[in-house]
Amino acid sequence: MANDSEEKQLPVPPQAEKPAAAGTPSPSEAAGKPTVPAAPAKPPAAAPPKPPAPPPAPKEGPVPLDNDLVKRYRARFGEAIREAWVDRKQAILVVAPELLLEISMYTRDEEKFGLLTDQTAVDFPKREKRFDLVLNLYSFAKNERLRIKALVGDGEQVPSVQGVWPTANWLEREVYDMFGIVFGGHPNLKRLLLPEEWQGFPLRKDYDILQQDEAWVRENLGIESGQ
Amino acid sequence: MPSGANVETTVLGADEIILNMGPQHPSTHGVLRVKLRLDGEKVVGSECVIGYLHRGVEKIAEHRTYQQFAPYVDRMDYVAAVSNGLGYCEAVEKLLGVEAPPRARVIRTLLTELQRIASHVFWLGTHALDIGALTPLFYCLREREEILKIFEKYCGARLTTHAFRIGGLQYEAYDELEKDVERFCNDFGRRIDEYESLLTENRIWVGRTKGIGILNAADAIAMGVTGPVLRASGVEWDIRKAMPYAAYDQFDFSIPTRKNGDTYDRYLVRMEEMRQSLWICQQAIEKIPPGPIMGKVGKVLKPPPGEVYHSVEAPKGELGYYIVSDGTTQPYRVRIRPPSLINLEALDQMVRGHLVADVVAIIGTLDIVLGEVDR
Amino acid sequence: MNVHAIIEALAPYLLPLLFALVIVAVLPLVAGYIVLVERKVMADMQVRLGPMRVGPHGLLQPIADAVKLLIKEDIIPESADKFIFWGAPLISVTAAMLALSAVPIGPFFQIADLNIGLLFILGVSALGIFGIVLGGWASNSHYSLLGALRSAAQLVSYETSAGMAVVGALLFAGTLSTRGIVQAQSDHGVWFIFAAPIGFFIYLVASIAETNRAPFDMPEAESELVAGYMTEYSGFRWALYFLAEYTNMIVVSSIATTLFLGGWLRPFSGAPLFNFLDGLPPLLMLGIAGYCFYRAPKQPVKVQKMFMAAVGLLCGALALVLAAPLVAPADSIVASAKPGLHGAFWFLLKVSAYLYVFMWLRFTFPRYRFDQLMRLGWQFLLPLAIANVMGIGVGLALHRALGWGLVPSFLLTTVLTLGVAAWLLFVGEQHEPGRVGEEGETAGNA
Amino acid sequence: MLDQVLFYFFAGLAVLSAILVVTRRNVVQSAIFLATALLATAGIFLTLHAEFLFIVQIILYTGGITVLYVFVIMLVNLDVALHQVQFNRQWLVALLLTLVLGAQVVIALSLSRGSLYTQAPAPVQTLEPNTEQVAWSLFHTYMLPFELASILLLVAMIGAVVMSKKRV
Repeated sequence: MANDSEEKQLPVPPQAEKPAAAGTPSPSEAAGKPTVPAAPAKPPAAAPPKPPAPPPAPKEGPVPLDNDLVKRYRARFGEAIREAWVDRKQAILVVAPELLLEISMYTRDEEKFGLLTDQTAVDFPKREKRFDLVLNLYSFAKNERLRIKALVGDGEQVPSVQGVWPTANWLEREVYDMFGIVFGGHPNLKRLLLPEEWQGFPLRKDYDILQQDEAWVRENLGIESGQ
Repeated sequence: MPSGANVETTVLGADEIILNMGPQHPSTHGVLRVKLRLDGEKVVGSECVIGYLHRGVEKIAEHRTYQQFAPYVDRMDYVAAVSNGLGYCEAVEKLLGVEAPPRARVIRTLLTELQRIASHVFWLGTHALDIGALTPLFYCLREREEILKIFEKYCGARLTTHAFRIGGLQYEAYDELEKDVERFCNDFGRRIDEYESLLTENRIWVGRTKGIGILNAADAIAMGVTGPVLRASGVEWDIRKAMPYAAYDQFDFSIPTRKNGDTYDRYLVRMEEMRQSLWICQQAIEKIPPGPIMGKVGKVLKPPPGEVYHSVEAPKGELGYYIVSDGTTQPYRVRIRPPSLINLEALDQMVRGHLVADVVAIIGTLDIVLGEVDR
Repeated sequence: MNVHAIIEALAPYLLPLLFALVIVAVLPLVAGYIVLVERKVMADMQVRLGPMRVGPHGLLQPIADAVKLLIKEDIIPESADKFIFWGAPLISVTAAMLALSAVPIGPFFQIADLNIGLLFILGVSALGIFGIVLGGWASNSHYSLLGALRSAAQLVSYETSAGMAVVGALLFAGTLSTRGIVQAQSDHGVWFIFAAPIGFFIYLVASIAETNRAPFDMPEAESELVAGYMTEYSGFRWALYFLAEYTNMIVVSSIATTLFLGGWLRPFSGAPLFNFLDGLPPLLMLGIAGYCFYRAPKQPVKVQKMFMAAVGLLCGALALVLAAPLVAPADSIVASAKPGLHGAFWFLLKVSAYLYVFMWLRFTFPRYRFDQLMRLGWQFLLPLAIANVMGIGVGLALHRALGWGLVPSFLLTTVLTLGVAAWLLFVGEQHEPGRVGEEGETAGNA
Repeated sequence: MLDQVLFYFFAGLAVLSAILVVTRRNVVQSAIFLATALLATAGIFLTLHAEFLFIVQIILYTGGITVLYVFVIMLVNLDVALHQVQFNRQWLVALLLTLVLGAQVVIALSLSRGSLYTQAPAPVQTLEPNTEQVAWSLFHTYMLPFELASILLLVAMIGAVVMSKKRV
């Protein structure tokens, strides 16, 4: 069975061929927004050496967005809406972290994004503000998703949106647990998944996969190392 | 070790005590630990302590290639591995900008719906067991076994199936798949009525579940609750309908909802969902289209830089994958939105004012899987 | 005082002592096999096989379990009250066994026929609650304590209803002696279950609650309180609690059999037309023996074949013993053993049937919540039990003072009591609080 | 002879456990010994062939009241009681009073010696079952006082319920 399907897969053109075929529309896009922090900061520390050195222009990727929604946001918050783009047909707003609470209120009450689907973060250690705080929202009224991002530096405080969407309570705790982003105004900001005495924030890129809090392991599990 | 060794006996006031339920407790479905503040047997507050099963799945993802990571997601909600796999594969496909061929999509839908029944049926058995009905568990496991057998025949694994591949399927549907599913559908359609006759009208069952753990629609949305729990509160929302994925747009089914948002309603919603899933399965075996099962994806996956959020309606609720790509073979970041975790967050609100016995019923009705909560 | 005098003085104690020894020796085995039967019944209801490994069809499972429990480590938690922790299971098991001493297993097998027999059984078996409460307290664990509290509250609550149900039957019998009660049913020509069906129903519910069985197994509700008062117990001490529980089940079944199901009487014992039923006991045993012999060659292992055959032989021997009095000459000693042997058979058969109902209910129903259980006990069962006693009193008055027939007077009172039950249910439905745990008057919330 | 052995056994047990009830520091153990003392008393009733009293003693005192004691004790924080000094300094006075009381009892007994009812009990077989006897005297001879007492208890019960209800 396995052999069959491998054989079937063989004729499929390899990866490198496809972007070349579909590559025409996008190079301008990738280059067109150098200010987007996500894209230029991409080469991560942990990534293995990439065989084809310059990645050919992707078929899909971030495209600047300027629809009604973004216009409303810009009209309301002006410069606080740093950027807006669409990626894989999904709208993304990058906002100023200081105004996150106000923007959240507006998003929930005026734009009717009632459901905070998810809140998380991404770490780009080489960037000046290393974290992307990501809020995934959904609106029952419009059947639409919206992603709000805020760039946060190490040690900076972000306002907690726990008062806007109560579900953010645990999600922010998890973000704090994994990234060490501190949320101002959170009623109970402590680790969610890891033990409270744990040292370090595992989902940061500089926290190696083999690294662990050995002091904790030694004390609580009675073994030298969990690895 | 006697489990009582885990009980902290902190005496607070005259009659407020802390009861430490779990992490080794028969009804916390794994290693959930709930610290209950009790006044007599009445719960005045609760706090969940989770993370006992934390394996750092999201961290692991950053050090695996896209394909290598696929089996890991099966180990989150191990009761519904197929649904997890579907979500991940589709998220990566979206990131790559490819689509699985129609045949693969229908087979995926079929297996996912079977998985939903398996998950719900397992929930029903354990939930009934929590409330003290021993027998339904065994009937339910019998049905689940039939589904697992189909999975085993299809891909060789029963629990952590890794049934789908990024871009489609690895295995062609085996010859009697349609026949097996049809036989299962016929049996199960009869038997689900049988289970309902054991519980739905039972005075004790109704007494134990009606009015327990009420979550109204506004609270449910605010708490981010999804899936059957949300639908039992009266919000008619199902990702399969709202943002169809796989082949759900080709099938006819309805979204069962209830008004009260109590444990009994959640029970009824899940029972009805099983019937709907059965109906989808029956439609699916009728129209599995011919054609290839694997889309045009290479052996080495290098999605263009960017990010995607894709979610599916897992049996527990919205299972979302937020994947950031930096153009390499390994995901830069994979965030999994676990429905169990976020549904569990509503526990505190739901248990207040109830008795210890109800806490067990409410944990059961949330249908959490600790593997997914802790990841 | 010579030896003879001593022997003479002790003679009346010898036979009861022998019976007592037999009961103490056999009871653990019986309890073990009840557990096996329970597991088999459960398995049958749950589309599986149950224990099959130890012995043919798992027949040796109880012995394996007993050995396992005996050699298990006996853990006493550090913070427990050692003395009470040690003694509590003994209290439970002693009380349960003591209660069994007044139970008449057939007209001859009874340790003591007290003229307060029934009260004795009720009173002494109620002492078992000490074992539960003290054990739960001594464990020094929250689950144990909550289990013990629930248990105490539950036993106290349901004992009242059970007592009232018993009173109903006692009114018919006019005696507290267990033997006299059975005799009265023989004299009336009717088992009291037919005269007071509601009383029997009340007793059934109350007895399940009193023995902490599902759906009233609050004290040991495993999904909530882990194992209730037994949480900290292990090994043999735990087994003692288990023994006490199953002995209590036997005791309440015996009371029900004695009071309502005609004790050791054969069905239709007064009608010569049904004398053929006398042939049932030996035929039944013969049937079991035949089945054992039929299954024996199909066992996989030689030891199992032999064991199965031995069980068959045992049943065959029992069949012979039961059949002997029927075929022996009417005035021989063998024939005179018939009431004792057949009485014991019928009694045990009825007790088994009652136990089967216990199991059946356990595997069918979900568990009540504690406050619902209390409400059921105090607001439905107790008023109904009182109504039942009054109804029976009225019925007896109609029958004895006004000379009505037994059937119309008790038909009337039963219908009236049913009316009360319906009314109670209706009222209960009206006042059922939607959200529970808000009213604090249930005993366990104290 | 056997009767005597049994009597002294029960009597000794009763006295011993009664002493232990007041001397034990652990309240739960005290409660257990209280139950033992009551059971021993019941045993004495049994040797006197007063079966009904025997079982009433067990059902009411041991099975009912002591269980309620234990119930209450378990809800109280015992650690506090354990660390408190349970014997105060007035034990001398108490001893004195006890001696006086004991002397009074002895004097009363010795004075009324002649009028005490000390003849041998009737043989067991001639006794009527005493359950019936008790019932007869309660429901015939002393019907009115019995019913009055019942009403009094009922009033007390309702009063307790009403008072505890008000607290809520």
